[in-house]
Amino acid sequence: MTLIAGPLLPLAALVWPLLLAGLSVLPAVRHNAIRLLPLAPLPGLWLALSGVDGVTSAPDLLLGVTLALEPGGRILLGMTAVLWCIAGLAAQPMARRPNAALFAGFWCLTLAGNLGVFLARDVATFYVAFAAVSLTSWFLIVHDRTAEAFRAGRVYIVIAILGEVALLLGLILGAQAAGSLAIAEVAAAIETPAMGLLVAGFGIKAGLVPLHVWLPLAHPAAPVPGSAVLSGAIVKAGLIGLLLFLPPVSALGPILTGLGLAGAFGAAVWGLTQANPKAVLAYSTVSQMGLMVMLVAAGGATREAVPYFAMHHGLAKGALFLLVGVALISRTRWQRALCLVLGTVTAASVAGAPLTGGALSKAAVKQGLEPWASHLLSLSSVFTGLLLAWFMFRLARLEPSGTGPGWTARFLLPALLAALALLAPWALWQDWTGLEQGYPAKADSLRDAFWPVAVVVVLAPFLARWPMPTQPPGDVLSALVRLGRRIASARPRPPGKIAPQFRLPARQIAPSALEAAFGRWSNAGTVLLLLIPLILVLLLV
Amino acid sequence: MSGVTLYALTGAALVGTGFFGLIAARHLLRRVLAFNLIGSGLFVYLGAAGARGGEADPVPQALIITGIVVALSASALAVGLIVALARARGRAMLPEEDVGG
Amino acid sequence: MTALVALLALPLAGALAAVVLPHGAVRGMVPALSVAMLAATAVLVAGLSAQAPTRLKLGQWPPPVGIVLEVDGLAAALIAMTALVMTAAALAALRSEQPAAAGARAAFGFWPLMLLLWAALNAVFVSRDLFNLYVGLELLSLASVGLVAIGGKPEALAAAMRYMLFALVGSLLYLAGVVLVYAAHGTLDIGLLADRTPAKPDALALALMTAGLMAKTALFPFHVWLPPAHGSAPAPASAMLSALVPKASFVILLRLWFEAMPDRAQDGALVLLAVLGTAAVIWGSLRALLQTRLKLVVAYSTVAQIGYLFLVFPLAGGGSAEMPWSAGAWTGVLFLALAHGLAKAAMFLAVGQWMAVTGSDRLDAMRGLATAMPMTSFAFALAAVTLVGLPPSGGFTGKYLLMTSAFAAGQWMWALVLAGGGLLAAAYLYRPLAILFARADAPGPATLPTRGMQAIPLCLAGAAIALGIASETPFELLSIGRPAAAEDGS
Amino acid sequence: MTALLPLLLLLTSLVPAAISFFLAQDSYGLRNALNLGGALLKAGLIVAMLFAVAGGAVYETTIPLAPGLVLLLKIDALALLFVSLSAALWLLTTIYAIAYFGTKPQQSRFFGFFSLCVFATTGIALSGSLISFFIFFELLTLSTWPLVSHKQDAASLRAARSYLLYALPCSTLLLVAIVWLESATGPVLFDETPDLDALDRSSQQAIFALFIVGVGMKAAIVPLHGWLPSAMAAPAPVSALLHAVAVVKAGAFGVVRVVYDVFGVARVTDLGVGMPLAVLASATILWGSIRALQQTEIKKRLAYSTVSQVSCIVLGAALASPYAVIGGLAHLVHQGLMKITLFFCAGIYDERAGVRDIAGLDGLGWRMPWTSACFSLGALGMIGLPPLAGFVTKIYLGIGALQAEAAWVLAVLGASTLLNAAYFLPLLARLWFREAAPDARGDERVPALVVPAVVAALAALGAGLLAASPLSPLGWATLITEREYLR
Repeated sequence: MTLIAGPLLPLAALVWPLLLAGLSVLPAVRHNAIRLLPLAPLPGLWLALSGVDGVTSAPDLLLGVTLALEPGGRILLGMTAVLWCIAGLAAQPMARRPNAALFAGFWCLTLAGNLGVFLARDVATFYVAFAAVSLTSWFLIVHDRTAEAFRAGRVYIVIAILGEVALLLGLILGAQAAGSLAIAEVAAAIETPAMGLLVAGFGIKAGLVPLHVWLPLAHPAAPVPGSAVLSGAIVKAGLIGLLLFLPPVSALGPILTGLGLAGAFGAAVWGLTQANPKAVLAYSTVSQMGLMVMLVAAGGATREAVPYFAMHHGLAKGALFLLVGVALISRTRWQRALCLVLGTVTAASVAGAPLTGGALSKAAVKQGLEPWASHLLSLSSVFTGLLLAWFMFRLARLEPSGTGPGWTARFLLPALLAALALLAPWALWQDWTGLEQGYPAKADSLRDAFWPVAVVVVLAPFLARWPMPTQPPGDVLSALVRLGRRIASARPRPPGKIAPQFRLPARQIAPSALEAAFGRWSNAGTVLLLLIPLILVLLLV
Repeated sequence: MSGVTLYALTGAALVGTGFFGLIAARHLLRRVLAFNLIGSGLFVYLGAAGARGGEADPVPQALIITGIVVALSASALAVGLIVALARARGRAMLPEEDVGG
Repeated sequence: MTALVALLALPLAGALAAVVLPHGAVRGMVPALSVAMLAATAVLVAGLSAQAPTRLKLGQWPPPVGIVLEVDGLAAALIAMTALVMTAAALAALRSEQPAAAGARAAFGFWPLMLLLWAALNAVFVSRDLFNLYVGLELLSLASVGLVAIGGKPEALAAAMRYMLFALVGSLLYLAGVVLVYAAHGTLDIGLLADRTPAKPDALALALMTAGLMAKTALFPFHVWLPPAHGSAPAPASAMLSALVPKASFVILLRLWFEAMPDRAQDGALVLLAVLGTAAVIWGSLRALLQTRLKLVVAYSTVAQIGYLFLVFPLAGGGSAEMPWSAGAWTGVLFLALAHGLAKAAMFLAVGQWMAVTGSDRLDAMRGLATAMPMTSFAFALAAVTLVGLPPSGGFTGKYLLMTSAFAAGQWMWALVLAGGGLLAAAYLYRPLAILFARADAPGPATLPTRGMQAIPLCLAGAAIALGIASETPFELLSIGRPAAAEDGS
Repeated sequence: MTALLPLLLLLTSLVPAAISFFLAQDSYGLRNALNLGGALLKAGLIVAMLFAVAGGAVYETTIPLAPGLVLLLKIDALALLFVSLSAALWLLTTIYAIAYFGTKPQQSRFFGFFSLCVFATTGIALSGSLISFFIFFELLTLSTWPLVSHKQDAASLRAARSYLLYALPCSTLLLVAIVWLESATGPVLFDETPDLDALDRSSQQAIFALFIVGVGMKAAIVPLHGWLPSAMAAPAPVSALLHAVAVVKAGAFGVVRVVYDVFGVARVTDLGVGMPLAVLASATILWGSIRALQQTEIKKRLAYSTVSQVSCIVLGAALASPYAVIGGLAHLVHQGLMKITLFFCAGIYDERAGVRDIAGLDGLGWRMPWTSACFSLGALGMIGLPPLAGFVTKIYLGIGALQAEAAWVLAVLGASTLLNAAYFLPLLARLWFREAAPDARGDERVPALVVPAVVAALAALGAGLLAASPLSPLGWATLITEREYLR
């Protein structure tokens, strides 16, 4: 009986963060636990970069753990690892905040789950990882212990658990249909109802409309590094789920397309009503994830390229969130200027400005997309651009709250992420599209990428001049919040009658008067004498 | 009507009377007397039963004598009890039957 | 053989000696006598061969003239149970000062009456002659009445008198039946009656004897004399009366219906007996629920438990004889009788000790006694387990056998009676138990009985449990000389 | 020797019980040594047997009572699953109880009846025949009563009374069922399914119903669950015993025996009684959770959660498809581990912090980190969150439900997960995220209380993490199912 077969590295990539999580509760480590965070994703990063390949299986763990990595997973794994690593660095200033150890511990747990969803190749492991990433991230959200953090956390946990249940039931149905726990077979055998449950589970995580309601609350509520990983990496768990399980041709395809588009545009519009730049970013995430869901549903080469698209979005979104954190401590004009420049560049990339990583990722997914869809994609770039322009305005107006040492160091982190977002797509272009390196620089692709930006540049001043009315984050939420409140605070009710009281109606049945009548000898004697003929008769018949 | 039948009928009559007294009477002493009546009636009947076929059957005699002894001792104990009860309660009756009269 | 004689002669001689000897000497004699009786019982049971019951023709006279004593499994088992209960009661009476405290007459009367009772019981168990049984029965009644009256209190005297009336009439009815039988068949030996040529008066005779024995067994509705009698006797006496005396008349009923005149047993009559038994179970239990004096609770539970015994008639008698289930019913009911005897004696002895401590047998006076006297309380609990019929206990084995045969016979209503009766028993025994084990609000009593004293009821209750745990030996014992009417067809 | 093993297993609990009764209150050392020794010895015996039985060995002892009343003790895989659970938890609970009672009065009585309970449970596990099962089942009923009423205050006595009030009628019905059955088939042994064709269909169904009522009461199946929450008046170790080691487990185990060894899957399906039972179990699962949601007392809430959790085992048995069986059997162990953790912790909160109500948990997490961590693990496991033991069961039950073509069960599982989350997560939130009341106290200075909780929690975690390994509860359940029920 082999304990572990295949390469050890994938398993190590998951176990290492867990070890660090365990380590961070030790009294000796507790006070410097935050220092461990950058180290946690390193094995995962190494796994993504190194060519380590093949299937790892640990038959004794869970229901038999199987881990493997194919291109889509690898690129997302790499992005996730990088983002977590840099976010971990960005989290260093939190070291002296209260409950740092708790934050570190759950950070590592979430990370392990997040890496796990990309590696898992059996249903049980995938479910474990998915549950880990979605439930433990609750601690990242509520870490600041503010009222709105708790509110967001409550909404999040309720919806997340609903998602878990849907996911579990879907996986069970799938596993039963496939007669196996291997994801590949489940994906091949799964039927539409089960897939519907899975889509619900994944959609919640991926912020798919209308399951996204938690996201605009939760992402801003978390500390900046938390928001970065939530919005950049963790949402991708839902995406990989769709990529793994959604059959190439599914009855759900049109629905997903519709919901995705609704999210892509609706969230972009609603985001314009947000004052808090982090909330704006959150809505941009909803919008971007909507796009990706739509692309997954489109299938074919587009679907193949979605990881490539997601990688860029993750890096860029991480950069923007970290940038908000930096802007909060930027006091000098230079610092603020640098922030705005970096923000604009990254935003432009997300909007798909020519020659940026964003443009490449959009170009990559556009091939194999029907014309109407690719036009919609370009149109969505306009909305994204406007939303991010609005984000830049809000960022520019952001009042620096605290100061912190090492502004430069902290500025370099989003800068690094932004650079990766801009350049990494170039590096991977040929592997992922099979087109020659020069393609993005071609005239028509430039034009294709340019006109949305142009429109944005034209419209942005109007947006700045006449902003949309401000709205609180969270749109279709109030009903859910009430539900969440009710569930979270079980009102005391008078306990029902537990045990019936013990009352035999003996007093009615066995009155002493009757007993006394029996007791009177004359009666008893008469009965006795009457009994004789009775018995006699019975004996003779 | 042979003597045997006469014996038997007498016995039956005694038993009947005895049972009536035993049930009707409330004074305990009467009941003891009724009890003895029944006993005597049974013994008479038994004696008659022993006289089947002319020749004397020893067994009934033995039984009757034993029975009389037993009945005597029973009566003795009963009377003793009645006396004790009468001393304790003032009347030779069972409490539940001691109503008025 | 000698053992059998000893079992009859020793207690008689002891009774006479107890009358003449001074009190101290009697107190010395009783334990020795008990030991001797136990030894004799052991010899008797050991000597009982599985094939044939031991028979003893007095003076070598053959019946019908001579009198036959016969020890079958049933007799042996009951004799053994009697020996155990009697010994325990005797020890308890020796150690407790209760009889002496009740006055000179009590101290004087207790031992002779007790030994007389013992002799009478053994005589009834082994006699095979209807008239002999009558004598034994009468002796039994007189001794019991004496034991009830021994307290000397007015209610005790009244109770004794009431008991006396039932007993006398009962034995008279029985005697009437005997006379009829003799008139019809010229013999009273059960063995000879079994293969007699049926005659007309048989039915009347059986009816008379049954009615009389019902009155003596305190079957509902003739139970009313029992609770006051057992309730007002001194505890050791109550133990004997409740555990043993009803069994004697019940044994005679068995002998009549299963050995002497099984051919007479008509289903209607058998069902009537069982119906009265059912009524006894229900009524006795309900009454027990209402009592506020512990002794009365226990006494009424005897009324209920006697009811079970009469379920044997439709299951093992008459038309259902020679059926595969009748053996089970027969043995089961005897298990119930034995278990009830042991458990009930244990209960009364425990109650006696509590009364000695608290000075009353009111239920509320017993609050929290379990802390002060854990052993007796535990004994009471074990006895309750047997009476309720929970495993592992003799009561359970008996119920199981009876219920199985009831279902097998398709007469499931008797099984329900057994089940429901168990629940009722649990209900009325729960109250004393809950009170015993409740927290004592007053400090525990100053003087407690010695551990040895407390151990007596525990031993009896333990025996009742052991009867269920090691039920194979008693089962085999009981199947020795089982009447053909209760033999399974296979 | 092998014939003696079952007896030895019984004696390891019986002897400490018997001696404990006669020990004076102040002979702590001897009493503790006795009970611990017994528990350790038993655990050792079981570990020694595990591999032999996994290899197919079967130990058997027969004690004839009356004809038709044969006390048959048999250690097969299923028996060993249950007995090893109860033995392991007995060891933990003994340690816990010794620390819990410290120098409180009437310990001889407590430990006596406590070991007696475990003795009865072991007997139930080892019973190879219906009648021996019933004998030990009743013994359990009786030996539990003094434990429930241990505190001797009004509440405890009421609780104990309601316990008997439920237990005795139900066990009477159980006896009726057994007698009815055996009067037709003769003594029923578990290893060959009896032939019930002597009985007509409707009486077979009636007997099944009687059986379910009889054993279901101990498994706290609605509407026979009322005694369990009120039994919370008992001390914490007793609750642990009731909920994890002995009583409800015996009930669930009984259901398994009845369905698989008395009637057999084929007959249950043929009689069409499996699905009604499944429905009943599902109703219990939901009702228990809903009632739990309404409780404000920690132990009450846990009690109702037991009501709902134990029915998962029943559900598995009722569905009677391979995966459902495995899931149910595994849950027998999983639920035990998780629930005993929770009760240990609840007891610690009560003892060390004087906290009984949920409201009192505010901020305790940081004052009592170990306890609260264990409590959280147990709660999350109950919700069925991976990788704790609970989720394994859910997956297997779900697949099993589909195998049995009862897809509606999935909805039940989902709903129960949500309800579990709804009544457990607020507790965790209070523990970790509320501010403690200014006058709040609480410490963990008694390691003997905390260590058992930690061990149990880790076991619950391990049972999930290593589910696929052959010696895990799941692996063992699979072994049983393959060996016994898929023949």
